[in-house]
Parts: sequence; C-alpha cells; structure tokens
Amino acid sequence: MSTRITLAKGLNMGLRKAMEDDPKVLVMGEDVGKLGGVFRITDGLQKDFGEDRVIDSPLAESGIVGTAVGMALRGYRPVVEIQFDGFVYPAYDQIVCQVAKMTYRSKGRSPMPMVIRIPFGGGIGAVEHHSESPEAQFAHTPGLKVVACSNPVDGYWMIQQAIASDDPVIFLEPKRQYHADKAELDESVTPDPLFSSRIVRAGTDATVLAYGPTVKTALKAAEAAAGDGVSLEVIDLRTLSPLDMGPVYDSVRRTGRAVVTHEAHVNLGMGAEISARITEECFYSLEAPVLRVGGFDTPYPASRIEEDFLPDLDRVLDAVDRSLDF
Amino acid sequence: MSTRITLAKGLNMGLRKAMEDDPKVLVMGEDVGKLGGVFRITDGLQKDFGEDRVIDSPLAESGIVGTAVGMALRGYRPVVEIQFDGFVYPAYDQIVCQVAKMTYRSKGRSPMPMVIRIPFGGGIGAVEHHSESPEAQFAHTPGLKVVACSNPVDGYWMIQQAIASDDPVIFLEPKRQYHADKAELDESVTPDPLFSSRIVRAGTDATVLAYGPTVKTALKAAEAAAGDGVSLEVIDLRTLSPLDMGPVYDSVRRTGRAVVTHEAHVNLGMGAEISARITEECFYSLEAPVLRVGGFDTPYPASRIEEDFLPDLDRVLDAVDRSLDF
Amino acid sequence: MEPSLSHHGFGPDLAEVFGPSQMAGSPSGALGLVQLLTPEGERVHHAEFDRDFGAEELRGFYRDMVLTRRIDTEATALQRHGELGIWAQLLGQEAAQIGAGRALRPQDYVFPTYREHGVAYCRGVDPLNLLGLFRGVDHGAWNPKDNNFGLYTIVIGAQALHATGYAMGMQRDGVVGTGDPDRDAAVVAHFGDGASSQGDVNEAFIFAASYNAPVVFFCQNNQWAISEPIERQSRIPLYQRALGFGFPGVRVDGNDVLATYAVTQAALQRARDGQGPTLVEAYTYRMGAHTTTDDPTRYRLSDDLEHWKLKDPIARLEAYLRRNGLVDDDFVAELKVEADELGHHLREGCKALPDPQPLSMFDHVYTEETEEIAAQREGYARYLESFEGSRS
Amino acid sequence: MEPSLSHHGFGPDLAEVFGPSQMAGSPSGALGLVQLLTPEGERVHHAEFDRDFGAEELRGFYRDMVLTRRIDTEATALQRHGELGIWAQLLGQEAAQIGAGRALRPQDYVFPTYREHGVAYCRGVDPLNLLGLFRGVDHGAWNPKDNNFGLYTIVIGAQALHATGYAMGMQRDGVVGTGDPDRDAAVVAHFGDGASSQGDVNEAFIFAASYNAPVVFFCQNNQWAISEPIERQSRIPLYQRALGFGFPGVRVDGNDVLATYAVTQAALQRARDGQGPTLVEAYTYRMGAHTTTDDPTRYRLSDDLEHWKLKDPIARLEAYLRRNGLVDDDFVAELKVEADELGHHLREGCKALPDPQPLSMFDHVYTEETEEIAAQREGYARYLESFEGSRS
Ligand SMILES: Cc1ncc(C[n+]2csc(CCOP(=O)(O)OP(=O)(O)O)c2C)c(N)n1
Ligand SMILES: Cc1ncc(C[n+]2csc(CCOP(=O)(O)OP(=O)(O)O)c2C)c(N)n1
Ligand SMILES: [Mg+2]
Ligand SMILES: [Mg+2]
Repeated sequence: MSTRITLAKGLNMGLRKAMEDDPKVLVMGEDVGKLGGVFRITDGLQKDFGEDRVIDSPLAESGIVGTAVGMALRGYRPVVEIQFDGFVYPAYDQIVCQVAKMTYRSKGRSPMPMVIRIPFGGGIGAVEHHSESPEAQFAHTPGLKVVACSNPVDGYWMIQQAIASDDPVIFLEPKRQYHADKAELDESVTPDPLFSSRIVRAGTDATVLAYGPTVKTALKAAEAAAGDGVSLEVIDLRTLSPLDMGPVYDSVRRTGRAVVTHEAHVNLGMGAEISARITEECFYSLEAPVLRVGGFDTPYPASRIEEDFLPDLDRVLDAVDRSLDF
Repeated sequence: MSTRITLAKGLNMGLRKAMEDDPKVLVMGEDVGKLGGVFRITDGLQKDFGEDRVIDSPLAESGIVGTAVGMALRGYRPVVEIQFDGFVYPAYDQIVCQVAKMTYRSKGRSPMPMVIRIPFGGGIGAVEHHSESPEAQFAHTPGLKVVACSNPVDGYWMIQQAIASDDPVIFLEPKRQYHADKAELDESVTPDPLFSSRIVRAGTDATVLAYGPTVKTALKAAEAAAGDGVSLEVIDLRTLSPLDMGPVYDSVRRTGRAVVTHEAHVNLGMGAEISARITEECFYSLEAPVLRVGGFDTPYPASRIEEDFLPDLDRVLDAVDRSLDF
Repeated sequence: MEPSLSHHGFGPDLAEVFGPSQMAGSPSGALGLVQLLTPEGERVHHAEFDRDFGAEELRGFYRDMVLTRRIDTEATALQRHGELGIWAQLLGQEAAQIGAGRALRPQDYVFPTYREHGVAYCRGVDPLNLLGLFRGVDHGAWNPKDNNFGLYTIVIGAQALHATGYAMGMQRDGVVGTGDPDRDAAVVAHFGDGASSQGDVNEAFIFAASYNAPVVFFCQNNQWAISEPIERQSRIPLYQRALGFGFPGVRVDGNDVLATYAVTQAALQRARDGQGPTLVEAYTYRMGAHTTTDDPTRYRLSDDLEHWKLKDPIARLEAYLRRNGLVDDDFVAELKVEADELGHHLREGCKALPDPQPLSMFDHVYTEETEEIAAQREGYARYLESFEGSRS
Repeated sequence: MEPSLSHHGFGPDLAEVFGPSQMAGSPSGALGLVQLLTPEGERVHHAEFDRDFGAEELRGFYRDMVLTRRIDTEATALQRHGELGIWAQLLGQEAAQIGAGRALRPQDYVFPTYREHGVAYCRGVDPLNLLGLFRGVDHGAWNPKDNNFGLYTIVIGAQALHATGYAMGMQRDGVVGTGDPDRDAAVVAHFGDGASSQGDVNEAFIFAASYNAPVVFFCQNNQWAISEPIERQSRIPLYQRALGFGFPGVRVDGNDVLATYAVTQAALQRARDGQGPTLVEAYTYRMGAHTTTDDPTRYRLSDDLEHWKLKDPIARLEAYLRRNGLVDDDFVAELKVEADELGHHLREGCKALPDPQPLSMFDHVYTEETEEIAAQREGYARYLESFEGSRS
C-alpha cells in the first residue's frame, strides 16, 4: 500500500501509528489538541485519542517539558511539541539538566523515553524567533540524542523510531518542508535505523553534508553541479547526536573534499564538529579543508533578507568551487 | 603600587573599581549582598555601595537576568552573578533571546551593557550541576561576547573591561582557581585589550590552546614537555567570542601542530570551532590534524572521578605526543 | 475522624473569601467587573473608580478607538494583499488598549507584546512603524526612547521581567514617590492571559513585590491563547493571581474604555506614588483570529463571537456619546475622513517600505563590530559582487 | 477626584481579606499556624485538623525524629572528617520531614530536594544511600522505584514540575479518586522557601491547578535560602501563594510533628480523592548552616537561632511524652543505643563506600550505548593501561 504524502502528513501518520501501537504514548504541547498544532502535525489526534493522551498545555515550555519528565518517570512516553524553535529556550534548563541527565544520574533506573519535536529552520517569512536552528546546543549536551528529518518518508519512520527509543530524542523538523514536496510512502519496507546517515546521491568529486532543510539545497546543488561536469556526493546526516560518521569518512576518503551546510550559525555549528572529526580521521585524504556553508554569525535577520542569511544552492556551489580550487 | 592577589581578590577589586568609577554599575544575584557571594567575589561591596547597587535577588535566574535587561534599558550597567555554571540554564531564554538580540533588534538603539559572571568548570569535588562548562553554547549565540579569565591579574582587568563594554559579555571565571595561586598585580600597567588572545609561553614544536582553568594545565604540560626536550607554545585564548585567531594562526604556521584543551565536552566544544578554523586557514602548514583534549561526552561524573573526566597534564601531553607522531 | 480539606469547593469558597470586591485585597467595591459604561452605552457608577470625564476627553477616546481599529483593519487587509507576512489583530481590544494607553504620562514607560498597536498609537508611534516587523523588513522600526515605548516582544512573557527591572531602575533614579507629578513615573507591562502561565511573568510578580517596584501588570484577558481557552491557564479569575504574590489585582471591563482608563490610571498613580505593583486584568475578547494565519473556526464557536459583538467597545461609547449629544454625524463624518487618510498613509507607506539591503544583516550584531563580523560582511559582499547583479 | 488604590496597605488588608483562617481559601479555622503541640509540649486542639494519636504512633514520631537527627549529625561529622564533600543539614526540620514522610502511603510518590533525609528515612531508603552523592561517589544511589522516592534534585524547583507530571500520570493510570484506599495515590513535591521564587515552581502550580493533579506542594519555609531571608522571596506568608492559583494553602507549625502529620495527611487525602493540589507551608527554621560549606554568622543573628532553639521539634515532643508517661528513661536509653548503631552503620558504611571506577563514567549516558561513547570508553581504557598503574 503506497501513498503520496507531505512531510506534515508523514509526521502525522507516524504519530498516529505510534499512539495506536503503544497506549503509553502521549502528545503534549501548546495548541496540539483541537487546533492540531499551528502546523497541523497533530491534526485529528485529540479527536481520536482523547484529551488524556493529546494534551493541550498551559503556555509554559518549562512546564510542558518538566511535567513530561514526571510522566516519563511514571512510565509514559511523552511526545512534546515545541511550537517554534525559538520557544524551546524557556524549557532549556529542564532539557539539559533533567531530561538529558536523568538516565545517567539514576544509573539507568529512570530512563527518559521522551521525544521533543521542534519545527526548525527558516525560509517561511516569519517574524523573529520563528526561524532558529538550535541543534548544536542540544548535540553538545551528553544524554540527548538529536535527529533531523529531511523528507516525508523519513518523517513517517523517524518519528516512530524516536518514540520507540528509550533515550530522549530532540526531533527536528524542517518547517519549511512541511507542506512542500510530496513523496511516495511504502509502509511495507523496513526503514533504515534511526541513528544512521545516508548517501542520498552518489558522486566522486566532493562530498556535501547536509541535514533537515539543507538536504534539498544540497541535492539541487548536486544537480546543478552535474550540469557543469562536477560530481557531488550528498549525504543526509539524519542523526546529529550521535553522529554516524562512518559513511562520511568513507565518502571523504574517496572524494578528498567536503562541504557541510546547515542553517544554524557557522560559528560552533554542527559544521565545526564535522570538520574537526573529518580532519582528525581523514587527514591524509583531504585535498582541501572542510568548508562550511551556514547561517551567518548574526542573529536571524528580518525575513525579507533571510534568503541571504540562509545557505542556498549558489553558496553551496561557491564552497564546492573553492574546495575544488584549493 | 603592587600587591599579591588571588583570582577571587582580583575580581573583587576589579568590581569595586568599576563601581567606584561608574555609579551606573550594579551587582545583582543570589547571595551577593551580606554573604558576598558563595565564593566571596562580591565581598564587602554591599556594605560599601549599599543595597540599591548590590542587590540580593529572589531565587530565580530568569528573573535576575530579565530584570537586569530592564535595568540596562534604563541606563544601568548590571553585573549579574550566576551562582554556579549549572544554574545559568533557567536564564538561558533571557540570555539568548533577549540579552543577545536586543542590540540587533533595536538597530543599536537599545544596547545591553551587561556582564553575566559565571564561575565555571570542575575540580572542586562538588555535587552535580556545580562543575559545568557552558561556554560553547554562548559562543554559538551571535550578539553575546564570551571571555574567560585564567589568572588573578587578568581577573582584575578583564572584569573592568567587560563592564566597560557596551555589548553583553558572558564572563567565565575558573572557580577552581579562585583561591589558588597568587600573582603580582601592578595597577599602573596598561592591560591588553579584552578581546585578545595571548601567548603565555613561547615554543616551537606544537601549539597548545587553552582558556580559563586549562591554561594552568597547559603551562604545566609545557613545563613537563620541556624536560623531555619538546618545546610547546601555549596560548591563553581569553576571548571565546569573538575569537582572536590571529596569534593562533601565526603560531600554528610556525609549529605545524595544535592541541586545544578545555573542560567542556569535546563534542561541539570550542575545540571543534578552533580546529575547523585552523584547518581552514593553515591547511598547508598543518603536519597533523588539530587534536582536542576536553571533558568526555558524558554528563559530568561523580566528583570522585572528575579528574578522570577533566583534561590534565598527562592527557595534554598524550595529545601532543600523538600530534608529533602523526 | 480524618480531618479533610475536601469540603472546600474552589470557585465559590474563594469568592466568599475574596469578598464582594472585584479588587483582590480590597475590602470595598461593587460586585463583578469594574464597569463605568454598560454594553448598551449606559453610564453606571462605581464606588471606587468613578470619575468625571469631559466631553473632549470622551470624544478623544472615541476617536482613538476608531483610528486604532482602522490601523488594525488596514493592516489585516495589507496582509491579505501580501504586503505583510502576518498581522496580529487587536479587533475587540481597542478599549483595553486606549484606556491603558491614555492613562500614561510622558515619563511612564511601556513594555508591549506584539499586539499593542493601540497603545503604540497612544504613545505617538507612527503606525507605519509597526508594520515593518510584520512585513519582514525589520524587527521593530521605532526608537523606544522616542516615546518611552519598548519594542514588541514575541517570546511570551519575557517583557514582564524587563518592565520590572526598568521600574527598579526608576526607583534608583529617584523618580518614584517624590510627589512631583511631572517626575514620578511608572512602567506598564503588557501581556495576555496565556502569558500568565509563563515562569517569567510569575517571576516578575515576585521581583516586583519583593522590591515594591512601580510597575502595573496589564493583562488583556482576551479569553484565548491561540486555540487554548483561558480555563487551561487558570481556574480562577486571573486578577486574583496577584493575591498570591501580595499585591492588589483588579478586574476591569476591558471593553469599557472609561473603566479601563480609570483603573489603569489609579494603578499607575499607586505605582508612581511608591506603593508598588498592581495587576490589572482587562477582561475582553479577541474578536479576530490569533493572527492572520490562524483559523479560529477549528476551536471556537461562532456563538461566542456573536455574544461578544454585542459588547463591542466602540459601539458602546458611540451609543453613549450620541445619546448625550456629544457627537453628531458631522463629527463621525470628519473622523471617517481622518481614518481614511490614516488608511491611505498605511497602504501607501507600507508598499513603499524599502526592503533592507542584504548587507544590513551584519549591522548592529554588536555595538562595536568584531573582526569576525566584518570579515563575514566583506566576504558576502565580494560573493554578491561576483554575480554582478545576475544572482539567481 | 482621582480614584486611588493607594489606601490599601498590603499586610493588614490581605489579612482582613483572607479572614482569620490559616487556610487560604477556607472560611473556617483558628488563628495563626496550625499547631497541635506547643513549643512547651502542651497538646492544643484545632478545629479543623485535630485527631487522636495513639501512644505507639507518638513514640514512633519521636523515634523517627531522633534517628533522623542522628543521621544528620553523623553526616555532618563525616563531612568534617573529610569523608563527605559537603552535607546539607536538616537540623531543626525533623518534625516537618517526619510529619510529611509518615503521612504517606506506600503507593504515594515523593520528589525531594537535596535536604529530605528525614523523608527518605520514612520511605525506607537506607540512609547510607544518601551519603553517596555528598561523598561524590554517585549522583544518587537508590532506585526511586524501590521506595517511590525520587532522586535528590539540586536545580532548585525543577522537581515541582516532575511531581506534577507524575501526578498527571497517576490520573491517567486511574489511581485517583476511586475510593479504594490501597489504590488511590498522590505525590508530594518538596521544596524550600527560596524555591518558591523559581518559574518552575509557579508553573507547577499552574499545571497542577489546570489539570487538578493529585499533588501536595510541601514547602519547608526554613526562613532562609542560603543567606537570603524569606522576605526577599515573598512579602506575604508563603502559603497564601496558593490563593493566586486557585487551590488551598495552609501554614502549619513545621516544628510540630503532630500538626505537620495531620495537615499533610489531609492534603494527601484530598489529592488522592481527586480534589487536586494543596500547598502546605511548614513553618520552620534552618538551625544549621545552609550546608557544611556555609557560614551563617555572616548574615544572621545568633539571637534568632537561640529563639528557635526554644521551639526545637524533638524537645517539645519529648516533653509531651514524658509529661504523659508515654516514654521513660528506658525507652530513651534504648533509642540511644539504636541511634548509636545507626551512627556506626553510617560511619563504617560511608568509609567503605567504594570510589567509582574511572571507566564507569561512561556508563548510562544512554540506555543504548552509542558507538561514540563506546569509542571514548575504549580510548580512555587504552590510555589508562598505557600508564601500567603508574599514572601520576
Ligand atoms: C515562549 C513562547 N511560546 C510560544 C509562543 C507562540 N505563541 C505566540 S502568541 C501565543 C499565544 C499567546 O496568548 P496570550 O498570552 O493570551 O496573548 P494573545 O495572543 O491572546 O494576545 C503563543 C503560544 C511564543 N511566542 N513564545
Ligand atoms: C537553579 C538554582 N539556582 C541556584 C542554586 C544554588 N542554591 C542551592 S540551595 C539554594 C537556596 C535554596 O533555598 P530554599 O529553596 O529555601 O531551600 P533550603 O536550602 O533552605 O532548604 C541555592 C540558591 C541551585 N541549586 N539551583
Ligand atoms: Mg489571550
Ligand atoms: Mg529555605
């Protein structure tokens, strides 16, 4: 049975599936009930699973995550929705000091099977705080796992896998893609493991690493480069903590060049870690330093110039050129 | 006039000087008044400057930083003390969404001349949350400046310079050093600019980069290495955002090798960014990848094994050896 | 034999305890909301908050509300036409905002949310300046110091702490409780019913109470936080929250500009006098959607809206003014012209708002630009130049 | 003619409004604290919370408090001897903790701070297990599920939300309001007076009220948050905070184990019955330092301490028991032996607590170890081996 779905639909179907499969799965957040979330990712869930399992919370992110910690201690598997990336910070303390550390603190006796869903990234013409990319901060925090989906089919599978994980997962959803492209979902296949990266386009001249919203950009860049006779390999990292670097090292050893792209600020973004690791592991294979294409090191600007702030096809190609010319 | 002072004393004297020089300077935080702070850094200030300028706050970090934002908007220059590194997170939202962005949001009309002092790092045998190194998260945030002092004399000057800055400064103090070594303070010299790194020991075989508590470790390592005929250059980074990479690049171009050490988790720590930048800028000078020696990617462990978690002389030397053998 | 607390029902018991006053912490006062003008436009009296309003003043309120509504409908239309990315409508909240805005003195200071267009108007901010952030050309175009009106704050509740800190600054500046009406100042922190659940807002109550800061917490309870009804945030009337923190709370009819003005003014005066914070709950209703991207039909009944239309803040003042011969058709017609001019100003001005230059993205990250930012700016400038105007 | 709110003084007015009851939200009750035993050890009666206590029960409370104090003094001594890195003393808070701890049923669940050694003892946690985190050998050695007693929480206030969420889980599990005393359950969230200022605690009040969660907020107001007096956190009695959130608050003499027991039990029963949250403020005093590293002489008067010594929780119960012939010298002597044994257990046990293995640092970062952690573990193991036991 195969259907064409958007990312929003994939996530919605995945959530529904997880709730059907396990009565301990709960959804919590602002406006997740009747409204179905501001992006409609939880559309219809409260109607079908009731107010006890799809919980409209008071307007307080620390409260949402903090009560979810209690729910998890009681044996539930809460899936928390943060309405927009920029509003996760009031919950930051609960996430880094409680959610991330509970398993460690308790020597594994009190695991935190919690998923914190965050629509992230820019490009939707929004006002301040609605286009942030906070992943590096979470990936820097031991005890959290961090993943980012980039397409409808991954959305469907990854959300279920994240919910099934006994470790807390920060689940990043590229909001710009929610209602963009459709893809074919075949529910009968076995999905890749959650914490694995994936080569989404094979190539030989340079490796482009991306995740979430920039996967599409990277693929478009590869398409354009192909027209110029340059063959780019594109890897969708998918998991940001842990990183699945095996396929990345293999690729860079073949191509000798790597470009990492993400919307988050370059300074101390995921690209920094990936660059450091590639250099450590592939030192003698590198023909050029790993180059990084990301959001600039400014606060997210007014949306009319956000496409200048965000990495795009041209900036990725520019970095590829610089790498090739190095 | 020259005196021998500890880091705690240097900071205390610097704060006092800043308060004398500018009546707009305020100190706010938990227990900063009568008690003089749990580390006594604000000792005696309330007695001399009064309760209006040295403000014991209710137990709420978001409240402290949030009201400090209001004070700054009113023209004051608040110096906020966070009692321990691990307790900065309730204020994280105010710091990254308000303190960091106000200048940008207002096009420079509402600057945030605020200093947020954080005793950071481990090694004092404390319980959970008292030994964290949160610097990378702040350095990743545009709009914040982040510095770390490593010795008494710098403590004295840097706190004054941070207070004089019209930009918000996260001011990291290596708590393990507060009452450790004494140093000679000569108030008549002109201090280095705040946002500059400094070569603290010249050498030729490899460059060791450190800041805050690991500067001492790096210097000890250099001392030990010298005994084995290995000449290490040690740079105290001092400023983490912006980074002052000029002296670092110069040094690495000479030595061809770099090791970065900090107490924060290696994954996405400052070392990642520094490694990425050095590789970008000094690609053809590098004889080995930049190596990183930091806290492991686990939550901070029980204090009886914290010295295993923290980088020490031996682990720095081990990395130097690996770099030299590469 | 087990003693039990269980015989206490909450609603009724608390009401008993709070006594008949709408003012928590006050022994006197009439039942229910503070109201000076009924939905039908009848002037009613109130033991605690009544005052006389001159004809000019009343017409002023009316004009303010009509123009504020025009700003709102014009901006909504601009959003529909693609000129704004989003707009946060205030429809129905005009009286709450004009009442609060007009109670201010020049030296007072306001910390708004993202919906305080009426208060901005009262402060003298050109409404065109409000459109920039909704259009996406800036994050706030006005200088807070020009009108003592802070920038819009989008992170819910954050500004309540800023307001409290600012008020603490006023205390240190010696502009509280001096008795000089041109000197004594206070701060208003605006927020919504939903915001009352945020830690920051509750911490602001704690700091304000602890330092007795001159701040008025002005909560527009418009019954909704996007799709969530007020019941999710509080099971007792919101103004009573103040009781738990040891300062007065008062519920005023937020669709009654006279009552809102009177209550806010009293609360401000209290603050200026050095008597500390007050929570004012302006009980109103969000007649529009949360923002232009919201679809309220998914979560609320149209009946509700119909019910509240009968309480329209503008209609009720107009009824009163007409009944008392304080406005006539000429006045209304002239006001219509004025509103049309304002509409024109907004439409033309909005379309003419220039897009920012890409390189302006690097401006004002810091007061002193760092070499890092300078390098990124230069790099991007060179990169842009490399396209010679032909960038895809 | 300006109406003003300024004639309201806060303290007195609020007291008027709250009425004579110590129970905010309650129309009845005696003046002041709930108390069943005076500092002199006189049994007094209370209209709302009185109950009969059997001799066995009374001796039990006494024994509990004596042993709890022994745990505390023993741990303090261990710290002085360098066996613990730090210790958070509970001296003076024994009645508050035993009263609260003994009111629990097995199926109830407790979220402690870092000072709830007496409650831990009531739950059956071996006191030796408490020492690990203060010694620095672990972050909490007991399994929360064994005794329904959570791990100590050091970030102030965080656990209030965990408690509320846990209570919401109980609601979903159908163990609230069934009427079955072996089934119905509730949660206690412990925190201090200082913690009442944290956003998290106030948000916990909001969530608990909104969902009517079966949670008792048990605040030990020991008058100090390190060096800051209670006045910095609240200008009205803390139990009244609950009023602002729409659930009952009650102030009990936290140095009176009988009253604390009775009030907590009633609040727990209310929660188990499905009637929602209660705030219990146990009014007590931190007779020791904040922790063994604190120096209270810098910020408080020794007079205060002397004053509170007269209210010692153990002395008062002993006076009552002796006066009524419920304990004799033999009982006290036997208890002394028991306490000495406990002291011995703690001393010997503490010194024998093994230091963790360095490589255990990599355990339990995740439930499923990642390759990254495995690699770091292996790398460090190899590194350690390279020293062949000769590491500096
Ligand atoms: C911290 C934070 N969380 C979530 C949001 C998203 N959000 C924007 S407005 C809003 C509802 C606010 O409701 P209320 O406080 O009642 O104000 P109103 O919009 O009704 O004026 C929400 C949840 C936000 N802006 N900030
Ligand atoms: C979020 C946070 N901020 C600061 C601290 C440091 N700290 C530890 S205990 C304490 C005082 C707590 O006072 P209170 O809540 O009254 O509890 P008590 O210690 O009196 O039992 C402080 C400020 C902390 N642990 N967590
Ligand atoms: Mg609202
Ligand atoms: Mg206390």
